[in-house]
Amino acid sequence: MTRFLIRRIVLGIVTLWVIITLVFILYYARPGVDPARELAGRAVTPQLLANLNKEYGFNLPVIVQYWNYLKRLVPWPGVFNLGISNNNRLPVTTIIAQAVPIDISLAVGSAVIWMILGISVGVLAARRPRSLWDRGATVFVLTGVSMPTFILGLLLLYVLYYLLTIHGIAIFPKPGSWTPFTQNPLEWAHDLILPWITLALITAATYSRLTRSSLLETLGEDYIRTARAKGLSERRVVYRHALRSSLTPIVTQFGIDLATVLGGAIITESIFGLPGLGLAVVQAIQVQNLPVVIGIVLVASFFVVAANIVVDALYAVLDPRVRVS
Amino acid sequence: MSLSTVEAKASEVPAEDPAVKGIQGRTPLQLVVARLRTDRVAIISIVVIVLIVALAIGAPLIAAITGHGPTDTNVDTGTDANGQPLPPGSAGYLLGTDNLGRDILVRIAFGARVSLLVGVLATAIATIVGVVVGLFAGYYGGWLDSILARIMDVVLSFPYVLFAIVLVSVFGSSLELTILVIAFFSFAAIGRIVRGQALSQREKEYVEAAHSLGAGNLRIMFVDILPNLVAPVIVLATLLIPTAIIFEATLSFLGLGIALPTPSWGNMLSDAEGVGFQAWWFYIFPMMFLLLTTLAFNLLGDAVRDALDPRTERIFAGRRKKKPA
Amino acid sequence: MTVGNVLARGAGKSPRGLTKRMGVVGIAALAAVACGSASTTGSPTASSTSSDLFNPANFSTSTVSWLGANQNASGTPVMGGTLKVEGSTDLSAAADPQAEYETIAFGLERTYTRQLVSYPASSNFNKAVSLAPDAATAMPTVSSDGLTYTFTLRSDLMWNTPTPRPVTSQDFARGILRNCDPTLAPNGNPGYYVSTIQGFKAFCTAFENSNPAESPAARATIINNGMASVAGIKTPDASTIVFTLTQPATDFDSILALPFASAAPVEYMKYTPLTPGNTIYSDGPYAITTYNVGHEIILTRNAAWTQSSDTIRHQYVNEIDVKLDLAGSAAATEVQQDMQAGTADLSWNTDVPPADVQGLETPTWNPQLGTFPAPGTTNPYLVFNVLSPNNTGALGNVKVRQALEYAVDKVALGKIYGGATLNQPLNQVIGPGAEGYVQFNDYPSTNSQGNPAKCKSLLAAAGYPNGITLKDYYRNSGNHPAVFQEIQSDFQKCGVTVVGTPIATGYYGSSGIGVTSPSGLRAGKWDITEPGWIPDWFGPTNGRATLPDILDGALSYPGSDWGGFDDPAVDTLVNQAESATSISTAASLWHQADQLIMKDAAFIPFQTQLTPLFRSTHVHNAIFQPFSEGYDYTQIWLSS
Amino acid sequence: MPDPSEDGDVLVRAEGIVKHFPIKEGIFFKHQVGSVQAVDNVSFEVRRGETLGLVGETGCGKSTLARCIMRLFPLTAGRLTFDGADLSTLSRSQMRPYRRGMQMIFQDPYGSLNSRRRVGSIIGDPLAIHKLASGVERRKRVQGLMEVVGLNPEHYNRFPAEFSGGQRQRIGVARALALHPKLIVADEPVSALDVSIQAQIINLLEDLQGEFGLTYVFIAHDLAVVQHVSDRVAVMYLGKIVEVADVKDLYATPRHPYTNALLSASVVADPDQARTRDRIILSGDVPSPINPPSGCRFHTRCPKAQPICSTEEPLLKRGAQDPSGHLAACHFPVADGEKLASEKATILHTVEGFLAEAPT
Repeated sequence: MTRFLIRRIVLGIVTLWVIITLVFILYYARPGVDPARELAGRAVTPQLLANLNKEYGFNLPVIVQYWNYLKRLVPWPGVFNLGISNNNRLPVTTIIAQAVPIDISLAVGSAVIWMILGISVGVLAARRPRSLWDRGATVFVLTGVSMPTFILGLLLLYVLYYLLTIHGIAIFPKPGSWTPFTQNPLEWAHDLILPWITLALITAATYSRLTRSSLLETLGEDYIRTARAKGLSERRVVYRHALRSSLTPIVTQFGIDLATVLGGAIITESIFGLPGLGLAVVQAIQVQNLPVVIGIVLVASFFVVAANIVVDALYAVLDPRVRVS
Repeated sequence: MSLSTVEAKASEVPAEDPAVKGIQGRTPLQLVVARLRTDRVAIISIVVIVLIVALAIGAPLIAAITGHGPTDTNVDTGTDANGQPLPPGSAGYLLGTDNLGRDILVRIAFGARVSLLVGVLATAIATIVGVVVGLFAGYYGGWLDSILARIMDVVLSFPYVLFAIVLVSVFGSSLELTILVIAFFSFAAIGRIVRGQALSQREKEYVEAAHSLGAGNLRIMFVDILPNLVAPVIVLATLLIPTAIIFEATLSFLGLGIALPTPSWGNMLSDAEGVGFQAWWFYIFPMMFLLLTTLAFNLLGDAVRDALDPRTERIFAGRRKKKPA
Repeated sequence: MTVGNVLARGAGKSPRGLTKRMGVVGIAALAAVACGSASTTGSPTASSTSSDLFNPANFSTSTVSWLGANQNASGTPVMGGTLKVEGSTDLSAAADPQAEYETIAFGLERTYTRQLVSYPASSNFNKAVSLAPDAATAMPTVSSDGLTYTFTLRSDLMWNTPTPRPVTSQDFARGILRNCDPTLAPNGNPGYYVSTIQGFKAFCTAFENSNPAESPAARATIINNGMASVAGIKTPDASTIVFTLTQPATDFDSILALPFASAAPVEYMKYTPLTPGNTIYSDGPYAITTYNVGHEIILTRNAAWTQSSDTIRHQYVNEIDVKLDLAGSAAATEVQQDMQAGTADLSWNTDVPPADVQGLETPTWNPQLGTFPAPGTTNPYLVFNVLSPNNTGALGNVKVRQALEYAVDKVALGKIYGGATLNQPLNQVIGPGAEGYVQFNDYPSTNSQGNPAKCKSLLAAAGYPNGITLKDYYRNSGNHPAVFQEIQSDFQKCGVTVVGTPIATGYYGSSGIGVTSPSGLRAGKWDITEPGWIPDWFGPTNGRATLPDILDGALSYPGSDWGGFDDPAVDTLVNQAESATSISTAASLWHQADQLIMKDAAFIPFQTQLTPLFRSTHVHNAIFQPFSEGYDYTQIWLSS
Repeated sequence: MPDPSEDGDVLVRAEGIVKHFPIKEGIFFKHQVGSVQAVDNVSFEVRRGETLGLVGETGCGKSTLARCIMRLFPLTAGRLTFDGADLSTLSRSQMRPYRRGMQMIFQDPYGSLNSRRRVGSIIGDPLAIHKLASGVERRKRVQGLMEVVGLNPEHYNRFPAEFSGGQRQRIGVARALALHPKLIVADEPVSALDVSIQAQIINLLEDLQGEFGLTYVFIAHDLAVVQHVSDRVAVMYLGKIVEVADVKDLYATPRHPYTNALLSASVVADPDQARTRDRIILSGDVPSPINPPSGCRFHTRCPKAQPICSTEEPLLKRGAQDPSGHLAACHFPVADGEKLASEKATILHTVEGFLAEAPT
């Protein structure tokens, strides 16, 4: 198990390193790129370029720049440094720290909804394969899979916010509303309800599909037949025995999805104006604010890579066969 | 024993299994087609797809009939005094106009070209690359497999929407780049499946048989193993098309996909967002077409999967969702 | 090329239009109101014709009823309350008066900075652009040769330092010298002082080359030395400051009224500029007490300020809250709805969104809406890269450029910005209300909708019967993509293919279209582009802030002469205008330059715009300040 | 050791063939921690026109040895000559011309035929690979081959799934015949088939041998089948050939205790013989080829084992009373008429077997 974990962690670090290097090449070492020029802002003077090159070391050999770039990413207090936003000179870490609570709120709320929704639809479908329930579930799944996030988000905004509001029924908050949980939990939930629904509906489809197929497979196994033969109620068989053991693939998917949202739900945040990592990165890209873009890309990648490791570890705990391979 | 007895024996042989006669002459393809023909959902999906293809092909015709080119701005006649879009039905604009007075119907028709082109081409590239990479990794194994599988793992654990945005922001948006970016983030999904299948296929005796006949590695990979992977690859590819279409629409929606003024359903919605919900027609029609297309492809993909081999479901249930959150 | 050259004449000055309010709005009901006035009392050269509705010279409260209606100035001012301002963007330079260079910042800076002279608050446009003493006791004493300006400071100006202390003439000198600190956002502001004040150029060059980012102490030494050594800025005592100019400048007062010339306390020498958390000290009626970068700025009453010390500003509201973080493309809608609901009072940076146009046309909302002129603003405009080698150097051929002048449908472009009520076609560089404005049109077309046939025939006559292909760099946000597509469509009708490249707004002006030498333009990465220009100040002496920056070929790179246009005749006229001793002479020289440029067709102007502003019903005494293109926060009082 | 004087008639000569499969381990950088010694220092020869049977329990290395002969993978050590050419170290592409001379028939008639390809193209594969025929010519030859092996040539365009097991094995045979090889290695060609079909295939192979002058290496674990088809038989145990002899000698007078045990376990058609013969029940499992017993590999299970058996490896040699060509690798060969009393040995060697296996 330790070996397995070490292996996964080192692979994760390699993945991060690849991403970090790609980002470096894209932004600092790509042929024709002139980072000082992009940093210089609106009035470029040769002197300013020279100063910037000196200050940021853009005139050093690429390999030295790369080394300096890597050095400050060592996760150690006092060393770790994502730089300063070109926009407002805030440390990028501060910008990220301000945005992350929004992503956590988004992730937690929507994850609860998509897990409950996804798994229950999947169970319904699996318990009566080829029934009306199952067909309904299939429609749900296929619609969810076919629905681009921004369409669902815009539709929800149009119908539940815009149409209702212009008819004087202002139930749902306007886009851009955000209340910290610590300030008012009810307001917090109220402000996030539409983004949660958007993320959850889109994501739940995958879980229904996973639950259905996984549960169907488990229900066909011998020990379930034994359980049935023992005279256990169907409820008990499904919920206590089968469901538990068919959750393994769901756990895997869950970890990755959660990490993706934590790293910034780009579309959802853009549509609902939530100042999380996703919106921050889109805005930073629009104004070519490189330190922020790079910082968020790295953080988001870290979430995904870390989630992959956790998921693999969990998987190995749940299913010992994995360790062998 | 003489040759005559061999012949005599040969004539007896079919008697070993009389049932064999029943499926004579039906190739796997014929079987799939036959099964699809009985699937109502598949037929409807195909009809929808054919209609959208017809719309795409007939786009210049629609432009000619309406007299509105896809990029002709008609701000003078196509918008009201304040420069706002006209609703459906006004002044010869069947589905209304956009913020530059362009005919939404014409732009949707030309947008279908982009969607289909991106969907099909990106999928084709991803499939070819994925198959080649997966085959090489799975067939050769060893260090080549380690490297290729690792690369695919890294690509799959990228926060891909984020990375796509970064890539496009660095290189500038264009149709070609959009297709390449989508293909890049999709090939690993196919590659991984193909690798897994190739890993198991290469242990089969027929591979050894081919080897013993003197077949080279390339011949074994592409003549012997590849036909055995066609079913999962076809299904995955069919399901990748709508994913690629959504991906393109998402990039375009963020202003990072198809370059203006070429219409794409995604950048039409992006334009719509700049106008506001009161121009509902500017939202609803591109949404409708986008959703219809992705749904049709997903339904068809599911049907093809069932027709090819119902048992493959497990593979796709766990397939990575390629949809931005 | 030396740095001194680079800085000459405000070369690097940023078009404020890059971040200003750029509207998509239309208020049809307003169309009929503005006609009838033919007053010519304003700018001496301003012409007024019946079609010249957007000329501020034609505006006055007595004839344009909505100006007064929107102002809501009746009643006795109420003290107290919180003025809530909402928007979607932060300041760009940590509220530092020497670094901020955006209209939104200019508006806010009025609450916590004071200048030697400033603009009074008035709903009469001509009054609002005429300077009055602010930190100085009176307008300056100017020597007979026009080269020496002497100001006497008020004695009752105080800094809100922990122990309040008077603002001194040294503080003003320090403030002006800080403009050359290269650590500050590299804007063009030093240029105004470099080109006018004696000895400033050498100081600036040395400062630029010093790279003082490394230590605040080094910066303090440089500035202290400058205060002693720059010949053109002398502070004989704490309340006197004397400027000596290199040549006469009729607009020197206007240059000193810019926030860049605000006083800077000695505390600013202790820190690295632009670092979040630096205290910004106030000598105005309000002080920044909370600055949550990216989210919120809260200003509260400055206890060290007294009404008796300030003839321009007031301190009616207790607090000004600026919310900066409304996000997404729906931000404008949100702000508008909040103002309509009364939960916000003013918009920070967003426009009245088109979604609400219909609602606004009803009488209920009309009193809360005003539209205001932005004189001399030309936003956007099309500039040709005259050095481009593409199409065998076609754009270097004046005949080709003249042909393309006929291609653009200016009415259609106006519609992108909200239609005819807010936009009037413009056919010259200097817009109505700016110094040297005289209406003329060298390339007329019916209703200003363009003449593709004429364009085509002229193009053929110039040797391009099969058209040309042009590369267009356009910004990727706001109305810019729509403008690009309209231009593309218009040019297509003339047989010209336009291929666009979107450029991230943040680096449009630097590595986008900005080049550091003519060779950059000769590389031909772009042929046409659509920047915008807003002069840094308005009024009868803003020629320097308009035309030279856009199209003076004598300027060194980088500059805002994006397209590399260079006509020695124009340069001579500009030099003469800048050093003219009388305003009327200067105005006529500017006009001549304008005519030359249009003859050369270096530039396709599109339109003159009005700025639409909305306010909540609580807002009283909403007085438009042309300088910041917004309501003057220091005049507003709130009803509950 | 084979007698070099008989060389002229030898088609395949294997000398000291070794095939070890490495076992690799490691978190990131794999290093070899051991190896599966599937075939270890095996020498034998196959004479032209004969059928050499190869028997042994599952996992004894017969199939690996077959693949060594076919050179389907590189040899760890040893020298392999085929028709006078040294194939031991040839690369994959260098091997290609020799493959025309040697072909293989596989055990699994399902797995060895590519289910996604048509029968015609499967049988035509060798012709295509070696560029011997294409188009109509290929089709003609394939259909000819189909006739030869007793398939209906009209079924040219069918998929393997449309045939029964026996028919499929005929397809495999036709494919092997396509190049007119000298040698056919048949790896348990009938073990996956019904008994009734087995006979048809064996008869077919025998007929073809006569017709085309083929040499067979015939692998099976069924001693009766081997006895029926083979001219000579080699017995394998744990990667070694322990005994090789003409078929009659081997079945009449098995010298190696393992051969005795195998024969005693096989189903014997003659009930009298069955009654009179003792069954030797071997104790324990086959030891792991990863860590094979020292000395004689069979000593852990051998009823006749002595201390020397665990220290010294017996050579394959002819017994004094045996005809030339009857070789056995045993320190204590079974004498004519000797009965192997198994009971005592069973207990003893179970313990030893346990000890031998423990370290793995």
